[in-house]
Amino acid sequence: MRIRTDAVDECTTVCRVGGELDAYTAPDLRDSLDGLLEKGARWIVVDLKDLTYLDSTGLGILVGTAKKCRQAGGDLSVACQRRNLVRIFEISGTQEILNLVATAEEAATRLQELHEGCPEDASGEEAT
Amino acid sequence: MRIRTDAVDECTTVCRVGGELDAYTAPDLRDSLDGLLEKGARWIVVDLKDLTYLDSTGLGILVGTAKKCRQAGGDLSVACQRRNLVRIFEISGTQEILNLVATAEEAATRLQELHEGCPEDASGEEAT
Amino acid sequence: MAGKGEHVIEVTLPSRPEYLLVARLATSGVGLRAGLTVDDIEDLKVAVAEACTNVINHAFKKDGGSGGQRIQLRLTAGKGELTVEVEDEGQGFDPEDLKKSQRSGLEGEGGLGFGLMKELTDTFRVESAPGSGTRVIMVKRATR
Amino acid sequence: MAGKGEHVIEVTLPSRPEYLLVARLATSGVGLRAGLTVDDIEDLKVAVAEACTNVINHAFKKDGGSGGQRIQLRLTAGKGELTVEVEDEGQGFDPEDLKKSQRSGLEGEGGLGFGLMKELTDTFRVESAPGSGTRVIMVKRATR
Ligand SMILES: Nc1ncnc2c1ncn2[C@@H]1O[C@H](COP(=O)(O)OP(=O)(O)O)[C@@H](O)[C@H]1O
Ligand SMILES: Nc1ncnc2c1ncn2[C@@H]1O[C@H](COP(=O)(O)OP(=O)(O)O)[C@@H](O)[C@H]1O
Repeated sequence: MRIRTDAVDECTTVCRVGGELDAYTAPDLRDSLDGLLEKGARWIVVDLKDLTYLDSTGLGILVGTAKKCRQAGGDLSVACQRRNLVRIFEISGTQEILNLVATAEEAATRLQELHEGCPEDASGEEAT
Repeated sequence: MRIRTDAVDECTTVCRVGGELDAYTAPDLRDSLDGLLEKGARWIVVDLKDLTYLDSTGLGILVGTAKKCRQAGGDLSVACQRRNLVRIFEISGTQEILNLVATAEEAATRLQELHEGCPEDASGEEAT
Repeated sequence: MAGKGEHVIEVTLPSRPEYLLVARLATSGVGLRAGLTVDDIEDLKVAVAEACTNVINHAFKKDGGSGGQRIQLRLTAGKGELTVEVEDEGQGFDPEDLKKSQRSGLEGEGGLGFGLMKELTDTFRVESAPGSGTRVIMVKRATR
Repeated sequence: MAGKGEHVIEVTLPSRPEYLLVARLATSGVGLRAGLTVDDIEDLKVAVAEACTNVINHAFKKDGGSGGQRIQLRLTAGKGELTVEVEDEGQGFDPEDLKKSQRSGLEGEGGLGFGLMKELTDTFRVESAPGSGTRVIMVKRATR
């Protein structure tokens, strides 16, 4: 699994995840996402364009992170188009809670809509 | 495994082999090459550009076909650049007998050099 | 025992997350030979990984998993279908408990495993009881 | 038994060419986890396939291979090295015969198998005797 994190603007962070996300690689993703939250990120795009494998362990981390984002006053949106992965989101009924869209651009727009204007400070440390 | 056969000119035939060549897929390649020989082909380029796996079973077919080509008055040249496959040719000491070169173009040139001018008939059925 | 024209492939793995990859690769290889489509195989890989992840997460008391804590995978390739059995000799559980605690998987971070296995295969069955290990049996038939 | 920090993965396959793919995939997966490089793994895949192809071609009297004709693959993943044992319960052979008939593999269409296994691994050993099956043991260590 490969993870790369980039700031899109002051409030949105994109986390690109490639390769295979299973119970072996999941702890790395959890650590990365938790690290982002600790640094104050709360509007997070998870771009799964290059992800080839996903199962319930990965879903659990995504759902858990979405909740943490909301608790911190933000939200999370997952970008994924690969048919077999979209199927996993559908079967598990997690599309809504994860704001599932096709591309990272759509995900950023989705978050923009959700927070309607960027809160001034993006470096708070509310998540203790 | 995928096999595609094309005539390059009156006397040279190219056989492109992609995928994995092992004891399971080898019979298909043997049938294809034997079929070419039966139809009178005797100058054969085997292009392994898209081959990802090769072992002694595949080598056996290539060496056997090279001999049949020579018996029919022609020759065979193998085109392969993939490092791990070239290693197999090297270890087995089959580069020379297979006229191993990097590309299909080089293989065609190699055969041209070997037969120095194209024999008029390319449809004989000497291989009985 | 395998029926006529069926081939059995057995894979025994340590109950550790790093070998989920091997379970998926074996499933892919046998799935191809059984005539499943690429999409069928993607589905089945998830179902098999879910069953194996359950062994890793639930079958054994946490104590390292180095020794006898193993996952048994039995793949039976038929014509156009693949049966997978995932078995452990762990602590087992009462499948009735699953029905009672029918909490949606969305509520916690788990509970999706069996749901995915059911949806991603054509036949699905769990055999387990406290103290006697667990066996999940799944069949995937080739679409098309 | 596996030493400390070693993990054993066992794969049992029908002695049939269609399952060579599964042997190679299992080798890849375990090789990755043992820390082998992609090139190491490509080499080891060939070595393992050669040993399995020998079982298919030589271990059993030709009579279909459906029933008990099986290939046992045992992969032991250590830190930066992978040991593979390929075993069959077939008719076996006298390894001394190999030395005598040291014909170059180029002469016939065969005879390359053991040569490739030797060259593509770091340690190589055959144990066999007429009537008692065959076991090939190979170790591949991570380069770099
Ligand atoms: N192999 C197993 N050994 C023991 N208990 C198991 C096993 N597989 C499943 N279970 C039990 O069944 C429950 C439901 O499993 P599952 O639907 O996969 O969700 P989750 O693993 O996220 O809890 C588990 O929480 C566990 O109590
Ligand atoms: N598993 C086996 N069972 C019985 N005989 C074997 C086995 N493996 C190898 N042999 C014997 O050793 C010989 C040499 O094998 P190898 O070097 O792989 O070349 P090839 O398979 O092309 O003959 C075989 O021809 C066979 O007689």
